[in-house]
Amino acid sequence: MSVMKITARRLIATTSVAALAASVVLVGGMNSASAATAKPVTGGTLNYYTHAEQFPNLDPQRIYTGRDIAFLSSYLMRTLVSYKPVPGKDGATLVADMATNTGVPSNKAKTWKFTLRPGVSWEDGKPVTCADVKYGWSRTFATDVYVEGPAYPIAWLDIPKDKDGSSAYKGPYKKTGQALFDKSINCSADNRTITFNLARTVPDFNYYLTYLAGGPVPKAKDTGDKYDLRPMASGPYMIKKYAINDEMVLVRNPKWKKSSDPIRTPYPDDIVVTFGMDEDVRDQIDLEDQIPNGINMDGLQPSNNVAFFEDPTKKNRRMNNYDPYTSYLAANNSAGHLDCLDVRKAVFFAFDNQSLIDLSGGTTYYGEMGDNPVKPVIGMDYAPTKGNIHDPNFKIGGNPEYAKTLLEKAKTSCPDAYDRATNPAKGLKYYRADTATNKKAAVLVEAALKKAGFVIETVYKPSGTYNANLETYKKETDFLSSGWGADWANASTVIPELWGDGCCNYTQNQKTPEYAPFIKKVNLALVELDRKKQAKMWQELSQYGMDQYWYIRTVFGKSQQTWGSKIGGVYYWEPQGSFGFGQIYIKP
Amino acid sequence: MSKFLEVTNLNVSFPTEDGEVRASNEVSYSVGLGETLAIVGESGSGKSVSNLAVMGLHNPVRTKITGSAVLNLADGPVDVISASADTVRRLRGKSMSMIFQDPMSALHPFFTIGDQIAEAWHLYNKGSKKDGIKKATEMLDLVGIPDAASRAHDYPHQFSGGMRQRAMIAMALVNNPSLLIADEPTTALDVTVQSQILQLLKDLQKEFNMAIILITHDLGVVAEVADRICVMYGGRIVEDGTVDDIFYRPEHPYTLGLLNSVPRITAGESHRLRAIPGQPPSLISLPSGCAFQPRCEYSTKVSSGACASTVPSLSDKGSGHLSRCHLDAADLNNLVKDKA
Amino acid sequence: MSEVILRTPQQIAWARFRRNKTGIASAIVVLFFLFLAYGAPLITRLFGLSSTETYLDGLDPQGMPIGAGGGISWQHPFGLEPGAGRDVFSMLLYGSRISFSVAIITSVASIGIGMILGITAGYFRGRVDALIGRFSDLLFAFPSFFMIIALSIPMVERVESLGIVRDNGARLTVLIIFFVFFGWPGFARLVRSQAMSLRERDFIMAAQSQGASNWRIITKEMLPNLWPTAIVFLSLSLPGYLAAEAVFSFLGVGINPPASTFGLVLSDAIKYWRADPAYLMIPCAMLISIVLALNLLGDAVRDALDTKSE
Amino acid sequence: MLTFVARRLAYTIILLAIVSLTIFFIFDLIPVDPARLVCSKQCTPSLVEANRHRLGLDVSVLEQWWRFIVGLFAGRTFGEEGIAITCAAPALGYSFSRHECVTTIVAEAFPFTLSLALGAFVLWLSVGISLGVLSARKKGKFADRAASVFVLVGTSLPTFITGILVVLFIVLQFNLVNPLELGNWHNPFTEPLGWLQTFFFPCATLALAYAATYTRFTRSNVIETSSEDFIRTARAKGLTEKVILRKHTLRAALAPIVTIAGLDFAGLLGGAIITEGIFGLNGLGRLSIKAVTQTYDLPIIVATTLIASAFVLIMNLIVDIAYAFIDPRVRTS
Repeated sequence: MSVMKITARRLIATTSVAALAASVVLVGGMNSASAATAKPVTGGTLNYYTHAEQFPNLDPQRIYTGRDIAFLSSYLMRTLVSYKPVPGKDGATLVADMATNTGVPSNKAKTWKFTLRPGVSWEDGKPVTCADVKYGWSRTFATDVYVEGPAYPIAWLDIPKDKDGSSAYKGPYKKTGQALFDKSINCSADNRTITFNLARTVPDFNYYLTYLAGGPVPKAKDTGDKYDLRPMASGPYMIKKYAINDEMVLVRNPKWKKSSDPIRTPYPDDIVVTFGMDEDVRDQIDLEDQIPNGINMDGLQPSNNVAFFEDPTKKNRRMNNYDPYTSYLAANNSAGHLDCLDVRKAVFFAFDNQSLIDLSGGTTYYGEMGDNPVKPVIGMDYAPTKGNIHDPNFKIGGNPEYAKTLLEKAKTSCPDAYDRATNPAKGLKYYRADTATNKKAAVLVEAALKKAGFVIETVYKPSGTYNANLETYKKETDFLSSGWGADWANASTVIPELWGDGCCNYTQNQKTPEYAPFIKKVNLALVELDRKKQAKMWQELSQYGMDQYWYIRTVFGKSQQTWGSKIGGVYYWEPQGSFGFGQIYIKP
Repeated sequence: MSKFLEVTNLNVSFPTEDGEVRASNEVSYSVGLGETLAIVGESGSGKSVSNLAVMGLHNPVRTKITGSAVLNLADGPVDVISASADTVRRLRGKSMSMIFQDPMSALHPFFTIGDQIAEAWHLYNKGSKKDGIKKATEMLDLVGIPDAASRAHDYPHQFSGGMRQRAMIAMALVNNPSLLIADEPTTALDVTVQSQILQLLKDLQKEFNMAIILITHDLGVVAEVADRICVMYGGRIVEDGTVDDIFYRPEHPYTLGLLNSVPRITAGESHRLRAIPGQPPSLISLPSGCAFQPRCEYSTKVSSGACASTVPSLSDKGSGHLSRCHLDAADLNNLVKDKA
Repeated sequence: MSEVILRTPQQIAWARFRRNKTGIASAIVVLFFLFLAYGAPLITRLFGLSSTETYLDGLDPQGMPIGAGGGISWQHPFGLEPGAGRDVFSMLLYGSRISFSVAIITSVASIGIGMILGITAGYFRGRVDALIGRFSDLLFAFPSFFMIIALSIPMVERVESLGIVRDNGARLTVLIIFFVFFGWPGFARLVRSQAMSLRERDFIMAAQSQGASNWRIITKEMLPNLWPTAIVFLSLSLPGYLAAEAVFSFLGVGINPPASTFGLVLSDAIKYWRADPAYLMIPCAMLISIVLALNLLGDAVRDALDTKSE
Repeated sequence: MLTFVARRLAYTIILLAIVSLTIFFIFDLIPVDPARLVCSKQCTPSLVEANRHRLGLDVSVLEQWWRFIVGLFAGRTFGEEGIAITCAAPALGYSFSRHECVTTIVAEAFPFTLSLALGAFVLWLSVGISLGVLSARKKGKFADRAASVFVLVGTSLPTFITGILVVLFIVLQFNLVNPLELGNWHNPFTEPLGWLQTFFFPCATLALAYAATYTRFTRSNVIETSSEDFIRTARAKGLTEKVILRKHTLRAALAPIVTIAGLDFAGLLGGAIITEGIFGLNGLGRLSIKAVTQTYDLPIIVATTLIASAFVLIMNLIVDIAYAFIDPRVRTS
């Protein structure tokens, strides 16, 4: 029902949940719709429908979610480099898009060079130039205007930092430090070749260019804050109408030329996205195939999955895959909280994971217990860890007895933490957003932990302001649940972000003695040019953190997609964790 | 010759959860054109109820009415009790009219005085809206409202109490009815205004040659204007006679009691006001005998306890003076004298 | 002399109420629900149930209750909650206790405040009246429904920081404070107009002329004449506040788990309506029954006390 | 009459000023910092400060309020030079989460709310009054009993339950509406059928509870008025029952309904939160509730709250003036 509730279907409730690119390994026997062997047909109107009121963002420098990158880069905006639009492992291969190749690194991957393809143009017919790309990159630095979106350019480009850690360049509007920025990106005289000068070695730099944030924006058309409503198109379609809460209509972009675009195959004539669908209405459309030329952008509500996925007559209208995301529960390792390995372990073993997974739809649809913040779909950086869910004492329904023995140990090993965890006057605090799903999950968590002798209280925080207050909450709560997906197929976009000095370290582990050796190794891994060696390092780092029980629980999530009977060419685009939108067509 | 209105054996009762309220029992009276009949009694004696029945203003669902009330109209007699509701409605305003005790609440607060009078006129006369207002102004002028033409556009709340009653009278008389029932027309008014209104009624009666029924609890009001008086008690008429009959030769202990409770300045002699002891009877459970018996100081003087067991009949004690008492007039007079 | 039976207004009202069959029946139903609500701990113990226990054995691997009607059985007369597996019967019993408490406390408090301010305004008039009148004008102008939603969460934090009540206690306190804050002006206006007309009545004038203090006049002369109004208002506002509490907890303002109320259960149930319609219909039916019974009772009370309506 | 209107108008303006100022103070007290809310990537204290300036929160509440009032009449500019955004008068603020002037957003939402409110208003008034009159005339008879059952059901079914049941078991069950069209805006003048498709069920749901209340209210008012002396007078004049009912009884009995109906309607113009939410109508209610629960978009919250209050106050004024037209006692005293 559409009555005010957070749209997040999953526990992934934190800030930027990023996309993943990987040479993906499909785990288990999942049914994924294969790309149709029939010949695609041009024409028709393709409908999408979603419960969301709008796209989170359309401004390229703000977009950070896999599905939206997949959607918008397939239809609307081109990037220098793209993922290959094919199903399976091959989908994670980089291919040249606006650029003539996937980038030429030099100087130990501290300098990267790209050349623009001739004939690439904006919807107004003006050619896309190096200056446009440079201008696009500069917008990321206007952090006061563009609060969303990835921040890699700020970390990577060779521009000095201010005392508070922010870049000395303040973006194209304030123009503070413009000269510094101009030096870090150079355009050739013909405005076609672009050179990025980085502050450190970034071996996987070109993966970032699959992000729309690494793409061009024409300075003359930049409307600042309002660009999010009407970005300039460089792809095969352009925006005819975009009304929040209502619909988006895409029509063919007459200035787009197939000759300058090696990867896009625009079949439908029009694309209509209907926003703000009631979840029940949306699910009913799928269940009864009411809109044969329509695609559900969200997936079904968990309670409707069984009805759809266990009905053989619907087998050509669905797919179920591991998505790029890992859900996790971070323990607060700071003093006065869960600064005791035995207590953290006790919580880990006490958790009733089975009922929590069942609550969200069961292992078939929601996902299964993970042993790592890095997901197997990422490829070589994942290796199963030892301990945690592989510990003989681990029971998926919870092992309160073992948890009790661990607590007993904690009584002597860390009496303060033990007292906090078991004293009815104190007790552990679990902050969570006050969404309906969370409220239900809290019942299960509280019941399970109480069984093991914990004293726990769920502290509900308003979901609307939850993310904004996360910086405060993470210091006060004992647990914080969130989710994360790799930005591309390298754990460099996972481990430093979640456990190191990146964006989203909710473990509060920085002051623990275990942190110093960890971060030292992370920084070495980041600049390691030997990919295999780097992968080994990430694997060891995963094991290190899991041994500390920095995360009390990780779940490797799955996602489902459903669509109408006249839709053809659907496949799962693994790096984006979403449809491969560009090849979808309407069957006659 | 028959009189204009002849009410015969009228019974009005209201069935309620607690029992039947017998508000009017075997009531008979009559009034001729140019004549004023006063009906006197305490509240709850049945005087208004009977006349509302004549007007056909009782809710037919909640009221049981028997008997007859015949209007002797120019084109023949009509019994308003047995006639259809619509027939009676057509008589209202035209042949018979009524004015009420509280002129404030009896006038619709949202319409101008002129509109309300004109509305009544339009009902039985063809004419433009303007004609209606002209007629209303005429009537207001007639009932003595100064500057009638502009006051016709005023609302009831802008009138004083006396003027409202004048306006009510104007409205009641706009169609020149033959019978006007005035239900306590002066009770809510100041004493000085009271006599003005009564005088007005008298004057208008002459002009229109109407029959007037004046309902009141105030014997003082009656003396000035009435030709005949009916005294009611407990839903029955207990005495019926001319003004002189009632004032100088009362034949019912209740009438006596009423007269004793009215201050008389003209008498010139020392006169003690005396209230009637006790409470009026409940109309649901009337005493089995004479309704006044529980309060009557002479009931013990009647042999064999007839007062408590038998309802006395309304008998003619001579020359149309009727009374409903087991004592005859002479005995009563003696008893009164003894007491004095 | 025939005996005139004089009955007090209370006796008359009671006699009238007793004659009203619907009134009696609805009173019995209301009492029954009140018994269920306030006897919840006892009743659930008799059934061997708990409102916080998760009966996970009764759920299938997708978290749906096993068995017909959302897992209705002798053990769980109203079935199990999908997902978390709590016993719906105990949830609703405990939930109705919260709903009743909110409704009763709110009604009584807003009637109390409305009574005091209404009498003050109507009896003293002048500046006090103007002040109270303006203030209630101001309150009427606020979109109270939305303000409660927008402000309840920050208010909860404020209340918790006082350290007296926490968590659901604080949430309920805030909800009640808001209901009362926006609820009293309605009743105060009613009382004010009645107090103004009472003030002009002879018996009040008489008391004043005998030099009775204002306090005495208000408590001894006016209050007894205002209580029927209060009772009628109470009986009509109870179902209103009961439903209001449900609406707000439905919207996510108000109580949080592990406690549960109708609104909370319903907002959860609509997610499962296709797979488990009983989970939606049972709380719906129970809430409607309670409100219906309360409304019928309110009508009967009003009929008994209101001398105007026949 | 003129002085009456002028006095009421002045009072309304003063109340509007007080209410708006109160709203600014209330939302200022909330322990949520909107400047932090729009600060995620590389958030530093100086950035928070910059945001505060951009959002216009770096001045006192009084100043914020004054700027808002000025903006209402003169328009406003938000953000810094280079990417400044100008909102024309009447400017209600700028939403940085929706990238739109609040006035534009509100103007998009208002037709939904107005349609819903007006549709429901017409439905509940016509149903409520006619049923109320009917049952008053047929007091105690079958029609009256049937109406009283309707009243009971209407008052006992909370709107959110009726709404859910209507959506789940009528609208969805019978596929009454093209699902992609559900909740879409249709111009009632050019596409009346489409408009009905969108608004019939929400209006009916919303009207149900109101209609019940109005039935009860009308019934008791008509019964009470019928026993008034002036109705007896009208009857004594010889007027037919039809005229008495239409002209005399209803005029007096319905006068108080004008006040209540006006205020109820004004309340809905601020947004019917539940109904809009359940039926997916993008009206003011849904807008405001989403601004609170999802984005905490302060300019939208403040604007919608203010609009709702203004509707109540202005409608109060209209109702007072209308009442003065209906009841001469108010007008001339």
